[in-house]
Amino acid sequence: MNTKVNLAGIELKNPVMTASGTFGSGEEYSEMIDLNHLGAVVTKGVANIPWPGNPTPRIAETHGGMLNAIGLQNPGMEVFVQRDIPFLKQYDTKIIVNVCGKTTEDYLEVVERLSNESVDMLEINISCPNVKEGGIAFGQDPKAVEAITREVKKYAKQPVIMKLSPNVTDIGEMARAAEAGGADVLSLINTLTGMKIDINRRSFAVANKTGGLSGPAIKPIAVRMVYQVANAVKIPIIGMGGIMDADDAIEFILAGATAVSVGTASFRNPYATEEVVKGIEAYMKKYGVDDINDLIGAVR
Amino acid sequence: MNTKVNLAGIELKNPVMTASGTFGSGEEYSEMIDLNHLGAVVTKGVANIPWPGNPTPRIAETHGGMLNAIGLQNPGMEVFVQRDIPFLKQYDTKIIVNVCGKTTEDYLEVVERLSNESVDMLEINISCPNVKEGGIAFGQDPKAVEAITREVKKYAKQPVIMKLSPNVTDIGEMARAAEAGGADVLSLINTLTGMKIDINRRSFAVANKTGGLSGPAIKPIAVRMVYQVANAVKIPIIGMGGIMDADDAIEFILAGATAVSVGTASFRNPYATEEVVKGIEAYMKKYGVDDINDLIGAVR
Amino acid sequence: MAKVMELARVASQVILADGVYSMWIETKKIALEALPGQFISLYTKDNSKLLPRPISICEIDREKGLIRIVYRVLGGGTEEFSCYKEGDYIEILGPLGNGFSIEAGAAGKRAFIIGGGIGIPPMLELSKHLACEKQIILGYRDSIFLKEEFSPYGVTYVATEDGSEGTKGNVLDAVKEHGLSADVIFACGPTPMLKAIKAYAKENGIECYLSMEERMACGIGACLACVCKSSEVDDHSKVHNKRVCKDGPVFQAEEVDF
Amino acid sequence: MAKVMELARVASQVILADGVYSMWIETKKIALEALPGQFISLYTKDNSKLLPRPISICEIDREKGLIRIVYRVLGGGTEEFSCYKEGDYIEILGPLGNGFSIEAGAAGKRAFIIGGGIGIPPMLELSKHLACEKQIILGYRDSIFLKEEFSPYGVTYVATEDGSEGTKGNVLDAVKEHGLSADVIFACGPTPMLKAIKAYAKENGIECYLSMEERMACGIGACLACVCKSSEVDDHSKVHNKRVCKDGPVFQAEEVDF
Ligand SMILES: Cc1cc2nc3c(=O)[nH]c(=O)nc-3n(C[C@H](O)[C@H](O)[C@H](O)COP(=O)(O)OP(=O)(O)OC[C@H]3O[C@@H](n4cnc5c(N)ncnc54)[C@H](O)[C@@H]3O)c2cc1C
Ligand SMILES: Cc1cc2nc3c(=O)[nH]c(=O)nc-3n(C[C@H](O)[C@H](O)[C@H](O)COP(=O)(O)OP(=O)(O)OC[C@H]3O[C@@H](n4cnc5c(N)ncnc54)[C@H](O)[C@@H]3O)c2cc1C
Ligand SMILES: Cc1cc2nc3c(=O)[nH]c(=O)nc-3n(C[C@H](O)[C@H](O)[C@H](O)COP(=O)(O)O)c2cc1C
Ligand SMILES: Cc1cc2nc3c(=O)[nH]c(=O)nc-3n(C[C@H](O)[C@H](O)[C@H](O)COP(=O)(O)O)c2cc1C
Ligand code: FES
Ligand code: FES
Repeated sequence: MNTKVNLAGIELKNPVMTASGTFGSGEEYSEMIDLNHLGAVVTKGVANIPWPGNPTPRIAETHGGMLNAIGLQNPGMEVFVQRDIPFLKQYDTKIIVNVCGKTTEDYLEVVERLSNESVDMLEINISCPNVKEGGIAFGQDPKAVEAITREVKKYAKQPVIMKLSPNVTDIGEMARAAEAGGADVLSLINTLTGMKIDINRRSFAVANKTGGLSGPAIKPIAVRMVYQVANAVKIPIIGMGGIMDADDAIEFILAGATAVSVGTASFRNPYATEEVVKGIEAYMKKYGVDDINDLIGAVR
Repeated sequence: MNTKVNLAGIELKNPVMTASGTFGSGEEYSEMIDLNHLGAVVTKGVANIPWPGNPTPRIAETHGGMLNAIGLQNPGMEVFVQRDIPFLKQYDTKIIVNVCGKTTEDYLEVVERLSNESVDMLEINISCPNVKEGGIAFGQDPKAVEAITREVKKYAKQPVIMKLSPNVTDIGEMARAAEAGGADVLSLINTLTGMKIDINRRSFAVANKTGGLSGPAIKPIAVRMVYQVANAVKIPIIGMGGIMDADDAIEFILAGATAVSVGTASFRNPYATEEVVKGIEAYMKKYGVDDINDLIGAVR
Repeated sequence: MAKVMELARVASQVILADGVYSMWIETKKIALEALPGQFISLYTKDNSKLLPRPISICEIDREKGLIRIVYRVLGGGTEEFSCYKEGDYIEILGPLGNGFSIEAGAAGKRAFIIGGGIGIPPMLELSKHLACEKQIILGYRDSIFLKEEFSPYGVTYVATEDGSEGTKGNVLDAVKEHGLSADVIFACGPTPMLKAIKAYAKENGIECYLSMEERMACGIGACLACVCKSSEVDDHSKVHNKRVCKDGPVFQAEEVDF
Repeated sequence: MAKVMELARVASQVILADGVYSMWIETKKIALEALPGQFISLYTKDNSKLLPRPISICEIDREKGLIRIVYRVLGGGTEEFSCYKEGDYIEILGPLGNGFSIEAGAAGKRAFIIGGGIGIPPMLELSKHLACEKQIILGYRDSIFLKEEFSPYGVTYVATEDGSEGTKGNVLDAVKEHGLSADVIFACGPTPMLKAIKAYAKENGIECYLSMEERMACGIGACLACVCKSSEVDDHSKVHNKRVCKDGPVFQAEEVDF
């Protein structure tokens, strides 16, 4: 039974990765699960300098989901390179660094800094709805998507994943723009912009007013977008948005995703990522699927 | 205690209405609730001629929501005028007719046919994601939104509500376009385009492949859009999307909605609409709010 | 026949066969009004699931104010119900749909009462109400349930897919094997079975009533989710789409276009 | 101290005061490792709620493998927990956070152990572990709970907002009224109380430990939801944001920037 998948020349032992921002750089979860079992660890967004993030409360629960407005708090690339990469290198899994920035130059600085580090791929977050300059401005305009992709590709030594925003009229258009700019892989979806109001205090539930909606509530939107993008581009897709278990992961794969990321699920169940890996194998066994690649985009 | 709200000169006894397509023309639910208690009944979409709708399965359950691809099955305006308007006239509630069409002419035909009927307002659905021509093409382009609004306003004798699609990059832009076209009121949100795949049968869960996502799962997106639109236009807003109880309704009102529509909730609880009316009154009592209009847009 | 939503008490629950449960529910109003062939909507406590689970009424005890349902665990909703014990509460809406025509099975007639798999339960209450001669034909995939409970009401024939009991094959194979005939058919079961029964009834010129299934949202006729293709123009939308929840679930075979 | 997720059995549950519940939970591993001041995450059965409910450990019975929590019903999650009975199962993750420094309350010292409202429970287990002289000061809005259970460990003072018992006012009013003094303070409660205690400790040059609260998602330090402003640069992100779930919930008062 083959569970290996290939993303732009990088072979993952299985298609299961962590969704950026939900798994830190893996250290905290490594107490509870074996990172060696994951296809890849995708880190929290890394910027050129430390970012303090937003005021609290940063999160709020919603029906079947959650809002977050962490605001990309991160220690910046130097600490990341010195502390987090060596930590992740201990494990037999791929390292994908999520990159954030306020300006094109910010992104390029991080991409350059990482170019000679042991990083397998870069995921460029142009879709964070929680910081004014945190990418979403890039991610909602096809010309900007193409332009930043092209710039990043000039500097990147590793394959480049462009992470798309679902807060758009036509995700297919954004996907084609990224592909035209030279993206090797696409990942989708980032969170949907949402809001919750506390009616008793008559105030916003997260200090930032709006936050990004994630969790199983958004899965149908994410599956639809993965399906739509799979029909729009030729490059591989990493699917995410509300994956709670292996069944959800398989749904994304059947819709056209080559790999999947598990995010919010880890908050509900810290073992979720590992369980998805096992569950995919069980599904393949049950239905006699020899190669996971046969499932990718199998429902059309 | 005043619960009356005013929508473009039409006074509703309370801000609670039914969401189009979830309540038929009221007959079925009238067995279980008293339509006299509702601010308004918004009917299922009415076209110029009968529409057969989509093949089954037309719906699928999702986490905290549902997908529907009914495809706007409806008996057409003649049957509607002869059967459903007289039925609704028996009640002391406002009648809002939801209008659908494939071309601008279709919409105008219905609007004209209704111009001398006892209908209080028209809600123009330019945002149905489930039929190719069912409006969403109009609803995702600001120029088209403005143009169709302007046309409808030429023919309409009643105040016109434009119902906006959430499947857009910038809902504020669409709202401003509708306002520029002369819309009297806006209603939002319609459903978000989603998809569900049955991994055991490896097929789409709804025959139409995609369906519209509704229910509490989408509430944070809807609240955010209502807030955003309230900041973008001066005309009143009817808020909807996942309202399950009075607390949810108040959340929309605090975000800027003058009235609210209860949709999917009626499937979970046929008494939902009436309970929302009572619950809003209880909230006002608890917090000593004398006039519901003081709550509209009160969180900023 | 007013529909009501009730928070009803579970009176008892037992398992009948692998994955098949039988639950008696105390209802104030639904039991008083329910007819054979009608169904109820059940709602989960898990709020992540919004839609009703439609389940046929298997038996009605008007005096004690009880209804019985028999259901198979299929997904998360029925799984949740299967964990309920006496004294638990469950939200139900009913009675829903039209039910079978009792007059069609008047004394003097000879009827087939056909149930396939999880379509068997509603035929039990129906069997009690029909005055005619009843030939009861039950089709199972493998494990048998409810069979003995039908015996008081007529001769009971069984068909199993694997041949482990009765006729190997489907319900129509059993009809053939035993050389049965009838003036009227009442049937509930999987769509392929209903389609075959419709063809059989037409061929033999037999009056025929079929109970249909479709995904539902409102369960009361308002949302147009649960339509089936109908040969006549429907009353509601005038487009050959009858609503299973309101115009059905029981249709005359000729009404339905498979 | 490995964290684990367990499907744990509810050993008992009683109501202590209006809306305040006490639950003993059987855990295989968490009881063995837990320290005073640590907390656990509880998960609802209702799948529409995804996030953990962090609740402090109130007592630990290592031998019997039990932990106790005392909580107030606030919203849907705690409401669900309050319905559990002996024999029900609940998913929990723990032990989480750092806990109080036992050494800081070594023999010979004189401590204030201060709990405010639903911040009182974790102080009970702590009281058992500190070797120092313990002056226990409990602040309530109105109804009193857990008070007697503190008596074995030290002199107990009470403050109530409405003055219905003990000092009318807050915990620091009680300190003043009774003319108390201490070398070290351990406190848990609402933020305004903690802020006031920090100021009091600074004024009087007293060593002070505060247990903080914040909304949480992961509960283990990975998501950066639960930060509080810290005076020093934090270890994780180097931006003056310490994680309540991992670097806390207990902080030295000087670490925290209110
Ligand atoms: C009129 C009617 C009467 C029925 N009577 C019985 C009965 O007596 N005993 C019995 O075991 N089953 C009966 N069914 C089927 C029963 O409704 C489904 O098995 C049940 O809804 C599955 O729910 P779930 O949560 O376990 O499955 P899931 O697959 O998790 O359900 C997901 C959604 O699909 C719907 N759904 C799934 N299967 C069906 C189906 N076959 N028909 C309609 N909706 C479905 C569910 O209601 C739910 O909304 C009947 C269906 C209808 C329409
Ligand atoms: C470290 C720590 C220890 C705690 N110990 C206790 C305790 O021993 N006893 C007790 O009664 N309460 C304690 N709390 C508060 C408790 O977590 C909340 O009351 C509880 O989560 C409310 O959940 P709910 O579903 O009832 O409310 P809801 O308001 O419906 O919860 C919605 C969301 O907000 C979160 N939330 C709401 N209030 C709080 C809060 N005050 N702090 C953190 N998250 C919150 C919930 O966890 C959930 O994710 C503690 C909080 C923290 C952070
Ligand atoms: C708390 C939190 C923090 C996140 N931080 C990031 C981030 O730093 N960079 C990024 O690209 N996406 C970030 N995301 C988005 C997730 O990676 C993912 O795209 C989204 O949550 C949808 O997946 P899920 O529903 O499985 O969580 C974050 C999501 C959450 C919930
Ligand atoms: C079954 C169903 C049918 C619908 N039909 C229509 C329709 O005919 N016209 C329309 O404008 N909106 C239609 N809608 C959208 C709703 O009116 C509403 O905008 C949406 O469902 C969000 O609200 P809710 O989450 O409360 O259901 C339909 C929704 C559902 C679930
Ligand atoms: S389920 Fe709504 S019409 Fe039948
Ligand atoms: S809750 Fe995730 S870091 Fe504390």
